[in-house]
Amino acid sequence: MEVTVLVQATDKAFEILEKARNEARELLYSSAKLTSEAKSLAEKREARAFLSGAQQSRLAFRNFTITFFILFAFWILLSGRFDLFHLTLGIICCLLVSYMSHDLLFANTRVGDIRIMVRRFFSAGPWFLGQIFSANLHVAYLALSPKMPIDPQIIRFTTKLESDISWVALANSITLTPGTITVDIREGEFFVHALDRKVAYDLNTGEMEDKIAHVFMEADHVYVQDVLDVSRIFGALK
Amino acid sequence: MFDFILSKYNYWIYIILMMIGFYAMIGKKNLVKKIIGINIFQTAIILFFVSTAAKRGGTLPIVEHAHGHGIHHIHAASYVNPLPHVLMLTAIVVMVSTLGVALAIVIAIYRRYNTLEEDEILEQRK
Amino acid sequence: MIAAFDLVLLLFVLICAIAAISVKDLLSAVIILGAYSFFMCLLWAEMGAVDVAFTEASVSAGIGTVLFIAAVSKTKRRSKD
Amino acid sequence: METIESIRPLLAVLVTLIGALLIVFTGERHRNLREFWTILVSVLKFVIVISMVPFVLEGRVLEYTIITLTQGVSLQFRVDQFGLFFGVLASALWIATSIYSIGYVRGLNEHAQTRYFFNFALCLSATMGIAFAGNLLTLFIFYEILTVSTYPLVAHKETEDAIMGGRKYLAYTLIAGVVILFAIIFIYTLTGTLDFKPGGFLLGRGQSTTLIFLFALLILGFGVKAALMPMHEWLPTAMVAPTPVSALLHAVAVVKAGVFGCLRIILYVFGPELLHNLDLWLILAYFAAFTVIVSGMYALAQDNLKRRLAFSTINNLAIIVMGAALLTPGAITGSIFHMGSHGFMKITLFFVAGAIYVKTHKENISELDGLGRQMPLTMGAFTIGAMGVAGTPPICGFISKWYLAMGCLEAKQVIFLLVLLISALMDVAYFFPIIYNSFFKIPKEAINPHLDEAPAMMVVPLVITAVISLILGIFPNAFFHFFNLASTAAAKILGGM
Amino acid sequence: MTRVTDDIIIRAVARVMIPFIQLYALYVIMHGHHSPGGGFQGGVILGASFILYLLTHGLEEAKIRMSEIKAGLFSSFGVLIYSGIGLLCLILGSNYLDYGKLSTILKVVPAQARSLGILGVEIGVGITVMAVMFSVFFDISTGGELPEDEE
Amino acid sequence: MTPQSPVLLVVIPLIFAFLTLPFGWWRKGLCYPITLVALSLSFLASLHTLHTVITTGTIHYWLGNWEPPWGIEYVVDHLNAFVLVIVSFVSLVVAIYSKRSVEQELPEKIVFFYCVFLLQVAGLLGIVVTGDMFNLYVFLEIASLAGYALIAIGEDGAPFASFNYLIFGTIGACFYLLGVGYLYVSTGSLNMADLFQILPDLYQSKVVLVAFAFFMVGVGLKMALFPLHVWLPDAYTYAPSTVSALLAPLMTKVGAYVMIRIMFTVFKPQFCIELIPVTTILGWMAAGAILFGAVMALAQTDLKRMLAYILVSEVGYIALGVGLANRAGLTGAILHILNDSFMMLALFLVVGAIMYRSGKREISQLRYLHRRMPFTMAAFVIAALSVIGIPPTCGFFSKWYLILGAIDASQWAFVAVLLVSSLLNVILFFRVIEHAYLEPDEEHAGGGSELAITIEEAPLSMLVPILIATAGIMVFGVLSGKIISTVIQFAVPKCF
Amino acid sequence: MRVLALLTVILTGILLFFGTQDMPNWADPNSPASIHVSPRYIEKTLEETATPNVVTSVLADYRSYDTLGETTVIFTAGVACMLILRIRRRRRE
Repeated sequence: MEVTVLVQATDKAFEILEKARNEARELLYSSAKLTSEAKSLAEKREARAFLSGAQQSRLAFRNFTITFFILFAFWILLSGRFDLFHLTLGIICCLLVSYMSHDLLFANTRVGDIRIMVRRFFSAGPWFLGQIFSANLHVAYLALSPKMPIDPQIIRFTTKLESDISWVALANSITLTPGTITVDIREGEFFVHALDRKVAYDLNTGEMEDKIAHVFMEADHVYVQDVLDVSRIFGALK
Repeated sequence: MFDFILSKYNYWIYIILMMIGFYAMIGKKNLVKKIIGINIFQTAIILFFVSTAAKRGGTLPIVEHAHGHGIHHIHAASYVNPLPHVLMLTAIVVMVSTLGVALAIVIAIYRRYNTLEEDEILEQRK
Repeated sequence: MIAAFDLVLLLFVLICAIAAISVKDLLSAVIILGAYSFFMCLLWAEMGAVDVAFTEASVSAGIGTVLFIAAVSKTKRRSKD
Repeated sequence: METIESIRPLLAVLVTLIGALLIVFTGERHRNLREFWTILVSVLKFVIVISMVPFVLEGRVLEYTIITLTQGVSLQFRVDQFGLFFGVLASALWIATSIYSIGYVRGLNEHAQTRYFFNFALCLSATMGIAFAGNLLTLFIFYEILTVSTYPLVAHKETEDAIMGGRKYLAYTLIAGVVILFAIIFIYTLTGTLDFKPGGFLLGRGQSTTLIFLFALLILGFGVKAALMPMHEWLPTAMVAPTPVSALLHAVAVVKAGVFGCLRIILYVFGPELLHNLDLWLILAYFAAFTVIVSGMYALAQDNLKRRLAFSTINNLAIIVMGAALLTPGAITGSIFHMGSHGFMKITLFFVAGAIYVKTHKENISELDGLGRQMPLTMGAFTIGAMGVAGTPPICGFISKWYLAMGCLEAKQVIFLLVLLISALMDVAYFFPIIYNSFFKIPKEAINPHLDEAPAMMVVPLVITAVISLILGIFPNAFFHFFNLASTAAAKILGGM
Repeated sequence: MTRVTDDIIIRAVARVMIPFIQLYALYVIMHGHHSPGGGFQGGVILGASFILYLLTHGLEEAKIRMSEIKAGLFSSFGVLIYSGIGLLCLILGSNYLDYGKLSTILKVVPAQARSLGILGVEIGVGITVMAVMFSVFFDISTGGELPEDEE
Repeated sequence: MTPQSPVLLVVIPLIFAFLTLPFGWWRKGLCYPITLVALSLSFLASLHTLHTVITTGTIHYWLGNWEPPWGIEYVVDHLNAFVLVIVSFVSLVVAIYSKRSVEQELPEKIVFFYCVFLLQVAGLLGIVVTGDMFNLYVFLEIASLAGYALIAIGEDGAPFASFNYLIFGTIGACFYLLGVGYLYVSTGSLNMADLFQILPDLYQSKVVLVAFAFFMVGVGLKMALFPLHVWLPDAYTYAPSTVSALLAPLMTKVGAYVMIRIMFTVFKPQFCIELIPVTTILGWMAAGAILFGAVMALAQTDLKRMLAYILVSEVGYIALGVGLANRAGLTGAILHILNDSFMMLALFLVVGAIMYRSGKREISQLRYLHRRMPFTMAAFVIAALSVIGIPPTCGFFSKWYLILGAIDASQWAFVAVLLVSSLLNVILFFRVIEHAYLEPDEEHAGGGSELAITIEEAPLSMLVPILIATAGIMVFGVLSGKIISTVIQFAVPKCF
Repeated sequence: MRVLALLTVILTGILLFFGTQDMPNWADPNSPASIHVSPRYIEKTLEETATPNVVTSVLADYRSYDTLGETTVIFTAGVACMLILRIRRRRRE
């Protein structure tokens, strides 16, 4: 008897909680939605005004062609048929997809010279592998030592990286390295869960961040000249 | 007897699956659970159909190009039966369509009664 | 060997089915249903019905689950049975 | 027997149907036009029906098949002597009734007059269909139409009583309809045909128990409308209807249709020979005789004039059935002729009741004292009608009763003769006081001593019907060749034996 | 379900993946003749790519790419292709959906015409399925409530 | 050269349904004419089909030009063609009617409504015309899905009613699919004619028996036969009036058609009569349906709900005719498919019109209606008389054949049920008619109120379909002999 | 209610079990399903439709009408969802 009462009470409590939570969430959502959507739209508008006319279409065309070639390579990989018919189909499909989502692949990344980026990516590869390897060893040591000297903590830092694609690259690299996991990114602020203090220190040196910045051509700020007419941007900014 | 079981046990498991789905459809009170039941029931039927297509020693029903002389050497027995597969593709489509419509109706119900429990809805309707 | 694989898959499917209808949290039930569909599609692929398996994987385990989650998040998550 | 393909029977049915539609579409706004349609149609119909009389008297049969309904059974009209007799009767009385209705409805300023006239026309259309039906199914179809179209008339007043009366009417007649339907289908499965044939077509088909069962069902079914005794309950209740409707119910359409149906069953489906073989005729006759006596007693006990007339009707209808059941030439002639004579007499009586109601709003017999002085024409007509019903010469009731009595003797059944006589005595007993009181008794409260008749539209028809019943008593073949039709019909039926 | 996710990782990854998913979907449609797959599976995947975009980028942005009205039009367009091909065969003087008759206008042997007919039909199926999957998800996740100023 | 009309009559509504969305997006007002055009074309095609069938016999149409057991085949015989004409005509009438009622009830959903409406009709036609078991399932699902959606947009309780319908409908469809599966396992074929050839050797097989049982239950669910009718009353009560008017006459009838098709042209009649006593069971279920429907209808105060229960009872008549399993009974059943379609059409259209004009549907609220809507109520009375079985309305004739069949089969209990049910119907309908026509005395004292209540007849686009349906009731009654001799007698399987 | 449901389910199950007794053995290459209609699809698909994937050729050619129906089912589902759910929010006056 009492048990059932208890159960009912809990159920009720749950319901109430749920309701409250839903309401709160609704409220939050609506506000968050408004602000974030408004913000992103505003940014977009700004960007459009920023790069008006020929600039924009040049950029779009460039994105389009790059996307097309990447996709076509992918198609050939998938298809494995090289007769005229299937290749034509492939070209049509790739054109279609490029048309549909050419702005996705390179959206709000400041597109640097893709060749440089690719080269740097591959050259940074071994370093990452080394990092991962050493981190592996460390974690293995932590796990195998009888005392298990772990000291879990969440660290927070603000990155200097600017584009979201590089944020994601950083976050994934952190996660990929054993011992650390990126929990969340908020407005350039990283929340990382680390297994012990040493790992956290390693992270805090910012070496990885630098590497990523290098790969995405953010550290050297040369990309602006690569792509855009600087004087015009400055003029617009003024 | 053992042979019998061995050759039929598949069917029995499908039947049990069907019955689980069927029970969820008519015995459960939550509407989403009922839809889950529909899903299970239909998948079990599809499983039954697909298993009728199976042939011992049969491979995927994709006929290889055997250049020049290939066409005459195709033996039906070496490929599994494609017809049930075709039928079941249609059945899966039907399944997902039903699912979509059912969920839409569920949302419409929730909009009105603010609950998904059958008994509560019935009480409100009185 | 194959028969054993078959049997194991069938067992999984059964367990998932029973779990899906008996779990009280609808979101979990839906996820379990996704797993059920996935095992099902393995089973079919194993029987040579690749097309059907492919469809099932994309439909039931993919879109179906997404639709379910959308609906559940739009309504109530807890169920009484 | 010569058969002529002729569209006339169909026209006779259709003309009223079209009239009904015209009435509806004319509606409440143009009353005079609407009433004009009613009268025009009734006269037209009468002309069409009368135009068939010469052919039929020569022994020919007019036939018209509309459409095949099912294998071996068509929607078919066939006009023989008996049918034509009923047709002439109904169409002739309709003229009187429609004129009278106009007076009655206007006199009382009734509601829903369009509905009233519409249903009236529909009713007559159905009656005509019944009269000319060539087979059982056609008969049944029109029979059901009649039932349904009469219902709004019965419930016309829309009071609690009227609605109850309507329900009762509907319940009785539709249950009867279901019973008949069953029997008809059964007969169809037995024989594969449903066409009427003088002398019956069931002879030699089916086992005797089945046939007895069927006969019982059919008589039960049609007996409801003919108000044979255990099934008569609806008729007095239906008296809540407006008087012309009661007149229609009792003298023209409904109950006559019931009796007509009974006679068709007895004479044209089963036939004398089969009934003799199965010994059914005697049972039926006893059954009818029972009704005669009991309904007479009931009639004596009524104070409401229309109710008394109702029981009198039951009484007379039972006499008709009894006559037909005796299966002798005289009895059949008498009973067919009695249908006609009773029609004219009883409609007169009802018209009188209606006229009294319109004028004085009195319904009970005890209130009629001294009315004869106020409404001499009306009460005079009543006297003729009442005496006719009792069988006084030279009114037409005498002739029919005479032939019936002859029939009893031919059948060597004195007991039925006795029943006839007793019923005549009862007629006298329940009508004579009314006549006496209205003319000679001094009323308790003062009433208008001057001449003050009902509207002419009402008085004229009732006088005419009274006069006709008088004339028919003297010249049975006047106007309509009623007697000829009846006797040739009887001859043909028994000739088919 | 349809608001913008806060999670930057998911958004970015989705953005990178969507073109590939779409291409894969088209591949599945086009190569239905030779490998498992076909219009239906491809269409589902294509639809899923749009759903993914909707989930990660929110309603407003997704509408630029694929709105519910577009989805409706696409869905009828796809089936129209299918039934139109059938009708074309009928107009060419054969039975409904008899692709063999298409050889008269495609100038190939009937078997090849049938193959091309299958391809055309699969494309139709793909378009419809894609559009419908998107629109069903759209309706369910938004509860069908359209913004006010939409016509 | 085979005639193309069998496929066109399905494909035309389909294509127009697909066109409805773009056109409706462009101009909302176009949907209604598009629907009308599609359904009229479809109706013409079905008439042409019927004509061809009558003059040249059964049509075999190979879709995609593949010969039958491999491809899908359309087989149109007398039974098919007859039902096709009914379905396309009834839906055309409902489409004409729908304009005002949809504009009033669902102003925001006109485009989608007409699209689904056309799909529904195409689904029903597709079920009827096909000669392939699985193709039937596909079209069954089209019709069902469209039906769920159409019902769900009704008034307050509609979504829940529709959900229940969905559950039962899906069970029905799944059972049907299982039946197909079982038959496929034991024969390897999906074509009805092919199955008819193969099956007799397998009648002893348990697989076939179970398949048959599942077909029966599945179809029974779809046609709402008595113990399986639970979804029906709610669904048809809450659905929008146009939808009730479309589904009530057609959905159950098409179910009945499928039942006849499976029992007598996929399986041999002797299988369902002698080998297993299906027809007997069906007969008793039908008898139960007739009585139960009528009695439940008596208990209702809501007019539309009452009609829904009457529909249950009417389905019983058809099933009873099938259950009698003799020539007259089956003739009655097939004739009743026609008659009942028109009766239910007229009744539901009338209720829709009443609701459109006055918003009322409780029986006790119908007072004065015969003055406000004289033609509508006249139509109601005629339809009511037909349901009761008063000649010369068409309802009488199907009852005639049913009773004939019952007597032929010496099933006296069924005869009694048929007779009693028509009495129950009398009570049912005259209760309504009394309320609508007869008013308490005091309210019209003096008869002066005749013109006080103005006529508010339903708009012409609603009135004309009502009158068409009513005219149909009368005309089919008179022409029943003709219909039977030209179509139905060939539709009844040869061996009876 | 629940007991009734269980009873129904068990009854149906028993019926289905009953049916399996006469079923061809699992994966039997000589079952009727494998020898009656389907062999032609496999043997003739290249010759008649030039499509190696038999499932595709059956789906979109031999039984293409079914597939049209299937696509229509999908389309119906889409429109049905729109029909059921779409309500335009009232414009604020």
